[in-house]
Amino acid sequence: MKKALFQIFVISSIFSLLVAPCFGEALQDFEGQEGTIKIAGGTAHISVMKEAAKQIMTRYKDIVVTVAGGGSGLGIKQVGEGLVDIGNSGRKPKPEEIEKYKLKMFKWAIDGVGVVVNPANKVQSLTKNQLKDIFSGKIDNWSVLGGVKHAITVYTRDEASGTRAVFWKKALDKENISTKALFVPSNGAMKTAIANDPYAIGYVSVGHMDETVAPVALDGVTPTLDNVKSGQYKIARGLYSNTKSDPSGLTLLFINYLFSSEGQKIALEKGFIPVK
Amino acid sequence: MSNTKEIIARNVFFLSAIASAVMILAILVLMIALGIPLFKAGNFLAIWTGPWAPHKGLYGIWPMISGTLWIALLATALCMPLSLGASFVITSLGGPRLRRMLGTMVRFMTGIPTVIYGFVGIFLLVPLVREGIGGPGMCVLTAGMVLAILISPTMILFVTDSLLAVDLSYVQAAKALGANRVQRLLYVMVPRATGGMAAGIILALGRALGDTLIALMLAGNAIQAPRALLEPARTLTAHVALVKAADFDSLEFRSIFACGIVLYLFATTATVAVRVMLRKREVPT
Amino acid sequence: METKDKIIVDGVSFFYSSNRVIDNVNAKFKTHTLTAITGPSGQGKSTLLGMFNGMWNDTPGARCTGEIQIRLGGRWVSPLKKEIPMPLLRRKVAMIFQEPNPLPMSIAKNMAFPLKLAGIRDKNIVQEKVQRALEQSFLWKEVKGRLEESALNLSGGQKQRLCIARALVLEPEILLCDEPTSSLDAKAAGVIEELLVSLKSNCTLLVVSHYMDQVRRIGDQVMALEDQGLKRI
Amino acid sequence: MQEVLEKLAVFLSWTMTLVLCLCLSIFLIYLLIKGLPSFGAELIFGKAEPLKVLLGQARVFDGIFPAMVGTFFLVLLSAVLALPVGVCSGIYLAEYASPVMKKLFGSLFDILAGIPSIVIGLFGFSLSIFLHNHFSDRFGPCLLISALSLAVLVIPYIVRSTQMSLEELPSDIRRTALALGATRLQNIAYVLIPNALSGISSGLFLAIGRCAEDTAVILLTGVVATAGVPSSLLSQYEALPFYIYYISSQYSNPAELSNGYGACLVLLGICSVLFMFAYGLKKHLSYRTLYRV
Repeated sequence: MKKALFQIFVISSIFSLLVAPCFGEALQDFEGQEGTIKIAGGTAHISVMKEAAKQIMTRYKDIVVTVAGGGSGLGIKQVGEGLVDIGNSGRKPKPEEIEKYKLKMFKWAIDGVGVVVNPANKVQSLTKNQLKDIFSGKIDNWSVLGGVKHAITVYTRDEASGTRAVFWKKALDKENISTKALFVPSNGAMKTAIANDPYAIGYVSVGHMDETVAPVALDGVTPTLDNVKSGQYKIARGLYSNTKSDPSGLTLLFINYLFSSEGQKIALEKGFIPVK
Repeated sequence: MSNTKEIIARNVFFLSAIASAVMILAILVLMIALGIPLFKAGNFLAIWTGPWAPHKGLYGIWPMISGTLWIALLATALCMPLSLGASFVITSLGGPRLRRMLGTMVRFMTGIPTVIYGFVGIFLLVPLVREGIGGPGMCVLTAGMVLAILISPTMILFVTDSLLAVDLSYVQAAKALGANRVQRLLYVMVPRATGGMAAGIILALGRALGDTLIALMLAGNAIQAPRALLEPARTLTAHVALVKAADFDSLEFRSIFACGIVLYLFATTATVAVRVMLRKREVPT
Repeated sequence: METKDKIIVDGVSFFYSSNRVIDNVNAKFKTHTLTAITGPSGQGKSTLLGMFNGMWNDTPGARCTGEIQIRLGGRWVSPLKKEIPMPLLRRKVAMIFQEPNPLPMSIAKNMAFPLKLAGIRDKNIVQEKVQRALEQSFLWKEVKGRLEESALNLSGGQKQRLCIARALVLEPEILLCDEPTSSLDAKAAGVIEELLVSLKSNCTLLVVSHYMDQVRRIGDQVMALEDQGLKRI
Repeated sequence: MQEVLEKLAVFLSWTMTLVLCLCLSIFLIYLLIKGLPSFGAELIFGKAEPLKVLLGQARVFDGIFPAMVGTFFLVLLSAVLALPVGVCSGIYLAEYASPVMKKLFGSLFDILAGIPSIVIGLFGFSLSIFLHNHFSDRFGPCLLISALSLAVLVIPYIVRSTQMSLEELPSDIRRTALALGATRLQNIAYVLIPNALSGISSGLFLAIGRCAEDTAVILLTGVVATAGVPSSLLSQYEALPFYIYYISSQYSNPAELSNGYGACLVLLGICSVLFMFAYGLKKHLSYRTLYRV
């Protein structure tokens, strides 16, 4: 058994040497490392984190990367308490959080937060005031907005969500969200919920948008990657990976990987705007 | 020599029992201890009766208590006719083969994982309710219906057992007096099994109160106290599952211990009620 | 034959919960005799037997008053006062039940079981003791070739003889028999009767039975438990 | 009038039974239709080669293998933790406890059995935070904490099944060894426990089934969406029921959703086999273990 493993090791090392040039340098830095990287927090980040984890774990069998959601609040808190190595957040950590936990922030991509509805919905453009009225419950039927005659189902996120924090501040100007709003626990869940409910409205990370949901233009500006990049679409935010004081070891390698050309490529593929 | 062994064994057994029992108290004590910052922070009463609006500093769990009661009571109400009907068929009305088949079916149902009920609920029932009845689909009604099916084996097994536990001599006596199967069931078995049947209903209610996944997946988790069946609601259990993501030191997070305490009390009340009812049954009438 | 007293029962009453089952029983049983105890059912014959080997000592709700003295190995002990650990007492005061109760294992294992409990594991000793006990109970010839078979395959009479043999393997001084033949047919019962009588040379026997003729046939002394009291007849 | 009532009762009973059967059939048929197409090696191993995965040479990213392994370890660990404590407590209650103690402990275990699993999960979560803050940074929600919490969840089942199967042994069996000079402990070890084994194991099967299906406890105590095969007791892990929950709320493409249905079938298969085993061993005892009478 051991011998077989050794052979496989030798063969795979030779193989990896041969194909090494195809991989970026950052990934190669993991060579010979072992251990676990625990990641939790922002749910917008998950697709990128999972892909990065997959790249690393496929190549290096002694490294385990665990990825959990929970929301930005949880990410900041858990990394601060030392429960995880990297805590992601879809908002900038507050100054008191940074001070309390001695956080180091790494912003590796830009993202927007956009309103989405089911693709079957005819209403795909709203003004900011209409949006506020929908979320506060003042407008509660699509027919008011020229859509079908059916009650609007508002979906929102919990307090720990960075996406909610950004949306609430920049899109709703901190106005009330109706208590009748349905709660979903992540960006992924928001997208799934909207895709399955023809009368739904919600908000999701621009990186998560795909053909299963329809983006809603806000005051005439559609939330797309390009519009976020050009600055035309204002509800934008950074995607942060935070560590407690300066990262080291595997954690540092992982952060480096996110900023490497490959990591940035993953971010782009997953629908975000790389910082580099 | 063997005497010391005996004593050691006895103590091991005793300590195991003590250890498992201490768990129960430890759970309650821990929750109260961790909930203290919340109780101290503001109006004690407001925690139980106030609204949930964390950004305004309001951490009341009344919407969740109300949501829990709505969903659990609805589920129990829907489950009762189903379970009583099935129990009657299993104990008296059905033929021997049908009884056996139904018995197997009910036992099979006890083994169906909750999360699978939730999964099928989301993709099958939610759209049906949304299109057929209206509302957001994820609501008290949907969760209540699925929960009713989930708790039905509990109620059926328990009620069936209570009916079959009725002294056979009474049933024989009624038979000799010319009572048919239905009459024996309705006038002999049911009146003598009321205690056990009530206990079964409460037990099922207890399970409904304590279930997490169905409400979390199907009730929409809105933070208002529901006022109609088609409105979304959040249960205490779902609240715990959702808010565990919050900051540990925040009062928001502490509120889940208040939920835990309420759930603990609900469950204990149900358990005690069941025991009291069963004790009543033991007394010959 | 010795005629020394083996068991002395002095003013014993037995209560279960608040019911008096046995009231003020006095009796003496002599060494190497067979005392047959009879009486209507439900009068506590089995209960009485169980008091000699402490079967009731751990039963919640059961309570004895009075005194029982048993002479074991030349020393008087009292089972009610727990002067001796119950397992030790029961190894010397063996008991046979109405229903033969071999354990679900082989004949050999059943026979060796009491020795295992007593901590005797030497194979040669075990074998020797097992064979002797089986011979004493008229069973050796029938089972010597099938010791590894399950004891549950034996006939009713054989099972009961196995149980007697199993009790004898510890060389008890007293053998308590609770209706030992009532679950058997007449022929098997006859064998058991004969066996019990033959055991007088090894132990003192107390046999509870509700068959009057059987009682007369085998008993050196016959007693009846009636109206909660024990009378000699 | 009375006759009409009787007829009505019969009619309603049959209707309700029919409704129940119908609900269950729709549920199962729907699950089968949606789940069967995804059934196969790819459901479990994704695009990786099964043999390599089993030898630990390849990792699975798009199959349910890590979740299955996680659930397996979780269940195994919980059973190992709960079994000795549960059986010992059951023995104490059946063989040693005085009637007062029996009543006292009986009520306590009934209460424990009724506590919602999320509350026990919350307990486990708080415990892990406590350990983290006061003992070692290495603690946190993890496999061990989950297994511990699940053990607390199922201990009442094992206690009850042990206690009941010992108590229902006929006095014949109970006194056989005692009359042969067995000590109490010998009687328990050599005669009572072997004879009560089927009851105890039916309780164990129920407990394992419960561990395998519970989602609320692990939700709070360390299950995550991506972790691979767990490498140690202190690592986070994946589990089947959580996978199903996760997929239900955030599948990103039809293939993932279809995997979710497949996972449902796998979990349903595992749990119903375990429960049916339990009922097969001791039907009535299992009822009472689950729902007490």
